[in-house]
Amino acid sequence: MFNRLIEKSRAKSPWIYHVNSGSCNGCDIELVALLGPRYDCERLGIKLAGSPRHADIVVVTGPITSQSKDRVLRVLSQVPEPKVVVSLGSCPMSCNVFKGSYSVEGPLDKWTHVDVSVGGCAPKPEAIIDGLIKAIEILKEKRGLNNV
Amino acid sequence: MNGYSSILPLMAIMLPFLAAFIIALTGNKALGLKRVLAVIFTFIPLLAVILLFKPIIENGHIVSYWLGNWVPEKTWAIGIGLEIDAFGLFCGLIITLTCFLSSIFSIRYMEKDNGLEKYYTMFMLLTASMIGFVFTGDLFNMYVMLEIMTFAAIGLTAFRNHKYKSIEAGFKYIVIGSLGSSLILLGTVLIYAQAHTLNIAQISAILHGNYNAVTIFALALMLTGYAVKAFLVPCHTWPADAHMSAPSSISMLLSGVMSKTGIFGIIRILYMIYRSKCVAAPSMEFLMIFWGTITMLIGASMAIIQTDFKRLLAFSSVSQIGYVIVGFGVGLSAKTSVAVTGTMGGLYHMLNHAMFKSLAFLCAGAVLYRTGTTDTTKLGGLAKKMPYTTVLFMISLASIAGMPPFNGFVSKWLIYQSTFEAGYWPVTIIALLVSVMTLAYFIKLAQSVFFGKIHKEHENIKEIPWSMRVPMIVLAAVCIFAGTFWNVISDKLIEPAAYAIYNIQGYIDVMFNKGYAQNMFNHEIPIPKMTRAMAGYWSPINWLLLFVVLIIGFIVIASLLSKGNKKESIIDLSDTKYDTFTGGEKEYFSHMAGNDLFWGLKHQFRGYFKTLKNAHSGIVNDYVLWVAACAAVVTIYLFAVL
Amino acid sequence: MDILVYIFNILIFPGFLFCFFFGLLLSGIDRKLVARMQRRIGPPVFQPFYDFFKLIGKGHIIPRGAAKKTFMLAPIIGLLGVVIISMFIPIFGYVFIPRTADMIVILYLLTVPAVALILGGSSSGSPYSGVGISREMVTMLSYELPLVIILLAVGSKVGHSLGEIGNVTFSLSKVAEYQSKNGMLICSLSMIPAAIAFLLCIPAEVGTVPFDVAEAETEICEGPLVEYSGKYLALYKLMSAIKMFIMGSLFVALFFGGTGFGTGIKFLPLNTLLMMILVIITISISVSFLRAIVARIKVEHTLKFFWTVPTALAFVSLILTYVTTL
Amino acid sequence: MLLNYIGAFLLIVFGLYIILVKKNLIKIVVGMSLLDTGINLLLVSVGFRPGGTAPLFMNDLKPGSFFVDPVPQALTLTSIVIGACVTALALSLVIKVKEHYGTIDADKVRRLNG
Repeated sequence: MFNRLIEKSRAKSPWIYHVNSGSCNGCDIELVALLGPRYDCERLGIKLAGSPRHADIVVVTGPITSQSKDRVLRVLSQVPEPKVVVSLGSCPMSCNVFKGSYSVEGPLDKWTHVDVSVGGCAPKPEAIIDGLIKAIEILKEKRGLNNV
Repeated sequence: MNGYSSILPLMAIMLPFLAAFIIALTGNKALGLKRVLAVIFTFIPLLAVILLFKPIIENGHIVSYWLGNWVPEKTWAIGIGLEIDAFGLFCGLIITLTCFLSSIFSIRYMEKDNGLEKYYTMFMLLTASMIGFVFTGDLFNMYVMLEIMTFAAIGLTAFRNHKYKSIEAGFKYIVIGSLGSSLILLGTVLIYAQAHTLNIAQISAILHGNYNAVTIFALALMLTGYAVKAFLVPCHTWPADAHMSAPSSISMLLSGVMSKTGIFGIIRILYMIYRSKCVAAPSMEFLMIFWGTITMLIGASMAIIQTDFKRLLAFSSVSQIGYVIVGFGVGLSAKTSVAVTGTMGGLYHMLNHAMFKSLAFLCAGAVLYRTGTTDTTKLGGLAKKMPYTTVLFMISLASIAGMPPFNGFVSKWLIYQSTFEAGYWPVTIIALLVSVMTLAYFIKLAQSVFFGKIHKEHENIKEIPWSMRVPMIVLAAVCIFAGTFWNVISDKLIEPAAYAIYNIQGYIDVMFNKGYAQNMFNHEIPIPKMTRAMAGYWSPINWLLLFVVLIIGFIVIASLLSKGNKKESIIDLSDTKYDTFTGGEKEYFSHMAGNDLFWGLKHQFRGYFKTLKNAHSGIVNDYVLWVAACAAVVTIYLFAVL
Repeated sequence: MDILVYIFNILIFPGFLFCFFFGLLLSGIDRKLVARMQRRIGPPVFQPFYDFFKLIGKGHIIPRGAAKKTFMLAPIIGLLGVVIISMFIPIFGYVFIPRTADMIVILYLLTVPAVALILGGSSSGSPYSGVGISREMVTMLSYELPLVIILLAVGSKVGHSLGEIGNVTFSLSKVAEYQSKNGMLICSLSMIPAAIAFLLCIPAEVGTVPFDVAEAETEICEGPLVEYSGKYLALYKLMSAIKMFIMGSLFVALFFGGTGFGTGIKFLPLNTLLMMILVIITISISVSFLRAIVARIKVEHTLKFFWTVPTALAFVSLILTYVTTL
Repeated sequence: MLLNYIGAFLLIVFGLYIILVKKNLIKIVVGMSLLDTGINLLLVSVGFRPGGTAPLFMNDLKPGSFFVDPVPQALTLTSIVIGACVTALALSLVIKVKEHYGTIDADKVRRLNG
């Protein structure tokens, strides 16, 4: 019974942690817009957590610069299981206009497993919500306590 | 009265003295034997005190003994008398217990030092003189014992004389300490000039109704003198230096017990010698409460800005002594039920302070023993290496901050209750605030010494040996016991002691013959009814049950929740997963310690803290000026009101 | 039989389970209210329950630098601390554990969760939590002063008319008894400043927005909680939710004491319902409303604020009490 | 007799003055010693009775003669011993201070402050 309760709760309360790995802040602003009255993603139980230890979903924005690569990976490793990694915007997907730069270390999925990618530069809030709901679906999949 | 009970106090005093001489005479041979000797000869007084429990606490007797059988001639004391009432026994219990534990702690703690025979000589002298101080019934004998105590304490403070701080602290201590002793001696002389006797019981009988300017001057001098010993503000400057630089096994005695001897002196003066002037006198009540409040506030404020472990604890002692003095100040109230609550609070806090502050000092000693420093800015993360010490320190933290169900709560509560019932509600507010400040500086210690990141050079330290852990565990056990079973402590110790403080008639009659006191006082001396019924709504048994049930409930729920979660994978601690989160940066050494904490508080009151810091200039002349000024102010106040 | 009632009290009704449900519900209501005040839809009312159970089921990481035992024990101690307080607060005169309801005990017990938070943060070994505990401690120092004076004001108001020793009582049940005879304390003029000051203290005690500088998630990554995850974090969240309920019910006990439907266990369910409604109103005024309109203030400003405005208000109350009884 | 009391008072005041004002540690010790001496003088003076003889039981004790109070004399003896101890200990500490600090100026021996 507890397991079912926990599984149900997991889908209802995804806390997100936002990592900026060299973004132009466009996606960050869109992400913040989600929390405002217009899109209000708190109705889905989404909350911006302050520490990766609290998070279920890690949202990464920006191409992975060589400065930020180690740090992003470290933060990702510090999130307790079960976790879902969402790449937000075109940059973590394909490096976007920064592709080929000497300081960009390629897309995020080169370094770690990415569950959901939301395209766009910057993605519309509706798209982000859609992506987060997909992430919640994946979070549901990682069921049970045994995955802990 | 049994035959043996009258010889016990003499034994308790003389045997440690004897041991001191034996150790001194035999030089630095057989040090191992001397350690054992010290333990044995501090255990014997403890045993003697425990044996005295039956006649004094249970049967309600007051044990007296005339040295050399110089019994009073025509009800005039000519010899030196020992007299132990329940209050003396209570102090004696604190002293002997603490000394015994300290001697056990010293075995390993002092092993790296040389000149140990001197250490043990002075240690035994300190023990014996403290016991002698509280057991004696003679005013001059009190002074002599106090001087021996001061010498031994100074010698022990300066024992590690290869460190500059020990020497400086020793010098400051001897100047201020001997000034205090001089004041006491002066007071004693003036009292002798009036009463022509030195027996406390007789003085209090004779002085009754015969107070004049000289005796009041003597009261002021002795009050200030004992205030130096009990380090009340502004005579609180030496303990910070001395406690910091003495070996921890001695700091424990200095702060836990020697301050109590100062308080013992103050109590004997106020409640016995100047009984009819001080008890139920609102002006004296105000003086003591005011003095205690200032002491607790300034001690706590100074403690917040310290960075040295032991120096912080020393200022904390100053602050806690303030609580005790406030308690006894309320004890002078005219409302008897309030007065009894206050006295009991003061007594209880004396016991508690001796226990938890000794424990904290031993923790500091343990840290010093393993790391070689007590500077909080250079320490950190010891919890992983010294788990026992950490737990014991946490117990002392909880006790001193007054977390229920630890002992600090009970005594502080009695003091709060007595202050607001006596009508001193601003004191209640300050006392509660100081309690939070106490918590704050202990949290600071916990954070900077035991938690956080460990320094590179301390990575290989080990837990302290068992012989050092045992005394600490005993102290911690007493802390918990005194908090949860306060009915027992109150019945067996506090109430008899509080009764004894007020029972001046019995004290006088035992020394002379029955009816002597009534004859001198012309009336029956009232003793307030001792009852702890008025002391609050606290019932720890209830509380304990609550706690146990909750813990069981919690365990049940936790086990339900963690069902199926038993699978433990192998943890690779070098994984970045276990890094401390620092915004994704690589883990590096970063530790909040010492004065990094409480910035908001220190910033907002920077003027106040800066003034205080500058006032403690470290110049010995200034400190003497403070004591002298204090004596002057007390004298003027007493002449104005009495 | 007594012991069974006792255990029932501790584990079910005013104790653990009731606190659990009502505390989390209260914090859900608070979140919903704030969202509505900001014209958002807001999370469902049961959102804190989801959060709690999710965290219980989530994995936890104990960092390498942490002192493991303290790290794990601190949230449990804090939780026990708040649950114990719930039994000392009378519901309109009905006290669950007789002769233990004393304001000073509650004042001290209220520091237990804060200390648990501090110890937990301290033991986690993170510099962020170091900053956090420093701020938490300063916040604690700042709200403690007005809180003491408020309790003293209430105590002397009641003590004067009951003729206690020293004209002060610190017994909560006597406060309730007085109110059932003489009407609510909030209705008397001299107590209104104290009530306002208490309402200002609640956010600081609970750690919500204007005074949540210790747990500021945007600056210091939730301060003391930064390294906590999984079930330990859940316990902390539960603790602060229960603390909110405790502060609300303390307010009700102090200022709305005599309004219940009679006294005694007979009307207990109704009384409890009324109490719950009053607590919800209190919290929505003092926590939610303030949270929705005010931004976070700095720690030294917290200290300055509490030692000026609420302290002055509480003092006004205290002085008014003395003046009216003269 | 008045002279004794005045002398004792002056000694005490001078001793205190020296401790308060002089910055040289040795002078401070001298001041302490002076203070002690003043108190000892006072102590002896307290027990003095005009016309009294030394408190010794001897065969040629004249009838009608009386002793000065012997107790203060015993006390003074103790007090002198203690005073000597204080001075000795303090001076030895001053030597050590000089070793560690290189100075005996009280204004410079203040590493433990605040």
